[in-house]
Amino acid sequence: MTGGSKTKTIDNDGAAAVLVDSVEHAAATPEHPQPYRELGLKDDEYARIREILGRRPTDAELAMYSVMWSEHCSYKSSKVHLRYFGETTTDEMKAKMLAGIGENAGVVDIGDGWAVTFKVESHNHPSYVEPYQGAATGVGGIVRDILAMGARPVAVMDPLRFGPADAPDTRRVLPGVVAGIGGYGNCLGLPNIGGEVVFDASYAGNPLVNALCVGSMRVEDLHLAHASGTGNKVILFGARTGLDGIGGVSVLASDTFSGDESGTGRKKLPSVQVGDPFTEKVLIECCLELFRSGLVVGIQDLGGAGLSCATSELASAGDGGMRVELDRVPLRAEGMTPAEILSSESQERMCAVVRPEDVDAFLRVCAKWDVTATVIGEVTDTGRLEITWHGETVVDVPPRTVAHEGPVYERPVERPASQDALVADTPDRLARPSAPAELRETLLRMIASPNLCSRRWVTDQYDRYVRGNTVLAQPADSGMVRIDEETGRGVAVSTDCNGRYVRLDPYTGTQLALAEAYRNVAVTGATPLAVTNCLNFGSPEDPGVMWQFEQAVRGLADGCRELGIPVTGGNVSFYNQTGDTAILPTPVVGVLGVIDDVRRRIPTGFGAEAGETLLLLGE
Amino acid sequence: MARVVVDVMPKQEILDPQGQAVANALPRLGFDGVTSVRQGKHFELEVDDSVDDATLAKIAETFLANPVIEDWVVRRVDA
Amino acid sequence: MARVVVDVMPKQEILDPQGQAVANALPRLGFDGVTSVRQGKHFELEVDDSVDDATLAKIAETFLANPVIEDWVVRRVDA
Amino acid sequence: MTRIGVITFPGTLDDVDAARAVRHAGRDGAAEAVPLWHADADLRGVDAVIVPGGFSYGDYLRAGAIARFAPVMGEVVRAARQGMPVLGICNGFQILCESGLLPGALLRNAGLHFVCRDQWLRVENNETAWTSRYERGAEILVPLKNMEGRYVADAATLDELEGEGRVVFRYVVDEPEPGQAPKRHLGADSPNGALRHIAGITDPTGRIVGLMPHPEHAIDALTGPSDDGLGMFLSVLDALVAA
Ligand SMILES: Nc1ncnc2c1ncn2[C@@H]1O[C@H](COP(=O)(O)OP(=O)(O)O)[C@@H](O)[C@H]1O
Repeated sequence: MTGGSKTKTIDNDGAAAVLVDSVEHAAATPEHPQPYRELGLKDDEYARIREILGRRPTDAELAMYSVMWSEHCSYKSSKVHLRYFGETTTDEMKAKMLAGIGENAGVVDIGDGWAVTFKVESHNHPSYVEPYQGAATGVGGIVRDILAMGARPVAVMDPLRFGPADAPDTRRVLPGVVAGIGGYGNCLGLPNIGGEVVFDASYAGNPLVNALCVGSMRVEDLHLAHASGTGNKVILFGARTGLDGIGGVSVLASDTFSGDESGTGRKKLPSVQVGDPFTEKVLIECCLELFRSGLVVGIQDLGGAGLSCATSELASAGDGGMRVELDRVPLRAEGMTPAEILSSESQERMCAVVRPEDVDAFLRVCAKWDVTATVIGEVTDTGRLEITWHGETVVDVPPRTVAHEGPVYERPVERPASQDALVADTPDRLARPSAPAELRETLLRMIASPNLCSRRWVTDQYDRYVRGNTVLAQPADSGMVRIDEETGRGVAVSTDCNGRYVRLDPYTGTQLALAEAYRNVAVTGATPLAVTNCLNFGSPEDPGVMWQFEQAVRGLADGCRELGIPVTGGNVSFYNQTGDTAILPTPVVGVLGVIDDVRRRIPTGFGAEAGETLLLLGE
Repeated sequence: MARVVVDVMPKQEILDPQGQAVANALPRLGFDGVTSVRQGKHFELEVDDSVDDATLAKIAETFLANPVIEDWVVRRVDA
Repeated sequence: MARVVVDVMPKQEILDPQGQAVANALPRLGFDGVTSVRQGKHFELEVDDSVDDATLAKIAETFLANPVIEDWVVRRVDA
Repeated sequence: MTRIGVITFPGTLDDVDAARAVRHAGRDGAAEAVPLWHADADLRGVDAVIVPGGFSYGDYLRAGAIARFAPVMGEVVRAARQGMPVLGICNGFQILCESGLLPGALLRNAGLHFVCRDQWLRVENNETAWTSRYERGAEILVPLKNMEGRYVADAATLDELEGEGRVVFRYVVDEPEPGQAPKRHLGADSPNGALRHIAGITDPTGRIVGLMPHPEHAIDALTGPSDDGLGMFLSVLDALVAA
């Protein structure tokens, strides 16, 4: 530490000495310079943290705020627009919605006492850096989201976008992404029931890897992430916490900021995480047994922002506060600092709130599945999130200020001047095939084109049969899984988006995506019920991109109101661009429908029997 | 002609689920005393004498290993 | 405490498509002169001094390798 | 009632499907699927055992390498040696090979990718405990889905298997004449490079069978490509009732 301030050295179980910046120490050293800009916080954001705390944050607090106030976790640029979803959802649309925006994933009632939860999430950037692991951990993350609702994950889908099929980098990215999605999903035993593969030059340096998961549960088993009941225990279970996936926070321990020779001085930690699907599979079965045994009061998965996110969200959704002893967290690496432990995005971890009298039973279930589980803290009535490290308090914050009261931006929105020219440039000027030979040539070119050719190279790498409930998968318009084996009740899901339409007219283009997914569900015989989305856009700091985003959200919300089905959740991914060039705006829309008996599904294709009549509906 | 060995290992700070699975299984099989296991890849290459060390390093770095998550070592061995 | 390395390779007569895929890709990436590649596994173990060579051989033979398809070599290295 | 055990290891996936297949085969209450847990050295008095598919222990070292040492497998090996019918499907086949109940080994698919597809198989031997309901030479359509499905053994072992009629299933692979289209549409090329296109084998008694494809995923045309796989589960019920 610079500035001549004194820091305390604490021996971490005989491991390397770690410098600890306690709350007490922070209060005593207000002038101590902190690398908040390197962590992505703006001057005014840092000032607000100081104002909230009435002092400078500790290293650990700074790590928490910086990750939780990032665009990815705080939705600071999109929040003002996403409100429109809530404003346009009528009571009638909400009738079947058991959980909506704001929860880990939306939940809808599909009848007969069954509830279904589903959500899409992006893992775009990590999949560009390390395609296999990036895509694999994308699947792992969305599956834990679904699990945290109390549901058994029952199917996955993967809407993908890549650069041109013949670009050298696509040869690196695509096979890795597909192998990663398959490697993780197959090993979890989740049938892959659909997805998309789209090629466009705009995705060359920025592929989109979106992953969707569907889960099912009995209505009464719905678990929401909250920590309530003073005295209840907080249990961290699953994989150990390591140094991978820490990303930016390593600057807190970097040479520059721990000038002290004894500092751990980590140079550059890999921001990539490695997935362990076997551990996740066991974690799923363990969680489901814990739910069945009634041992869970609240539960939260650890995804982006790791423990920072799990503890602050659990605490702020509860009725009190939370105290955590961070030194109890089982670690995989030596000498980790509190900031690193709080920010680690090590995969395959969950955090549960458990009644004290149930702790033993909880730990027994974990032991049966060989899952490491540790009581790391308890629910308090202080209204504060307090985190200690070997007895020193390193975090003492109002949890809502971390989890929910982050900055909100009203970014400038402006329709790009170039939009008119783009729209005016219609396909009318393109030559049209007229002679039969030309038609033939055009048709052949089309069916051989990467965007229209068979997807078998991809889908053959995904297990679509596991669990024996898959009724429709490739090449059907929607995936369909049976939820109830007795009655045949099931759900159908489709995801769609044509980014070129959205680029031309973000409002109508997004409605077209919704309409396509809705139709794809409807043609299987299912009744559409709910919508999720993954809004992949360029930089929110570009007013033209923000215009696309605003229009897309409005288009989707208005379309949903028209169709009478609610948006139950979603995900925003900004900064998808190469240099200054944004990707095609890609609001992937997922629609879920219910069918009361999957035996009455309507398979894709016609011509099964002679004499069928072909009808064209619509204009 | 030369024989070259390239060992590619997950970086220390990176999770190694394979090594962990082996380490956890050994005591169950009655083998005690193994305190840690890491698992990586082992390549054996036959190369022309024209291939120099710099090229071998490049092959390891850009192709056999993914330096984001893996370390590598190249070793020439007697054929 | 000792460091032990175990290398496990597919037997010569067994087809090694992974090694072959690497060998085929190298010329495409502009690396010439690599005439053959075989790919196997590399394990690094930390073992107590109580673990003798016979035990290590048994670990390799019965567990780390499947002798139906693989050969193995155990090597102690300086820590 | 016939009791058929279905083992669950950590990482097993197709245990629910195998149990469902047993229930389908024993519709009239003739059979019950009994869950067996990897950590219990106890077969709970079952009459036959299915080692189902999945990724036991993540298949991290080698498919089946860790599972073969589970306490329950000791009992399976003991019972199998005394004549109990045992079926290994996919990961179960790999485990039976690793534990020495069946010869050979399963390596990564020659194409290096996970392969999931509907695959035609030819029934080469209908005298095992698990295949008596089929006609010899019949072709059945079942899903194949695995990463390590390439069956290998040394030439002597292969010759022995062939000579004793112990190849139970072979992938139906069309190697078309030049200029001619393959006869069948689905899975007509070799799915994984298995030697002599071997998809499944049996021990000398015909009671232990292992195969890579998934008959338990082909018991109902609603959720599989056919119901051709049901025959295997009906066969074993016949064998047990006759015994
Ligand atoms: N990435 C993917 N993962 C899983 N299934 C996919 C993927 N891409 C395409 N599919 C499936 O392949 C089939 C054909 O896809 P596509 O050609 O995009 O169909 P359509 O144009 O009719 O939407 C569909 O069933 C779709 O769900």
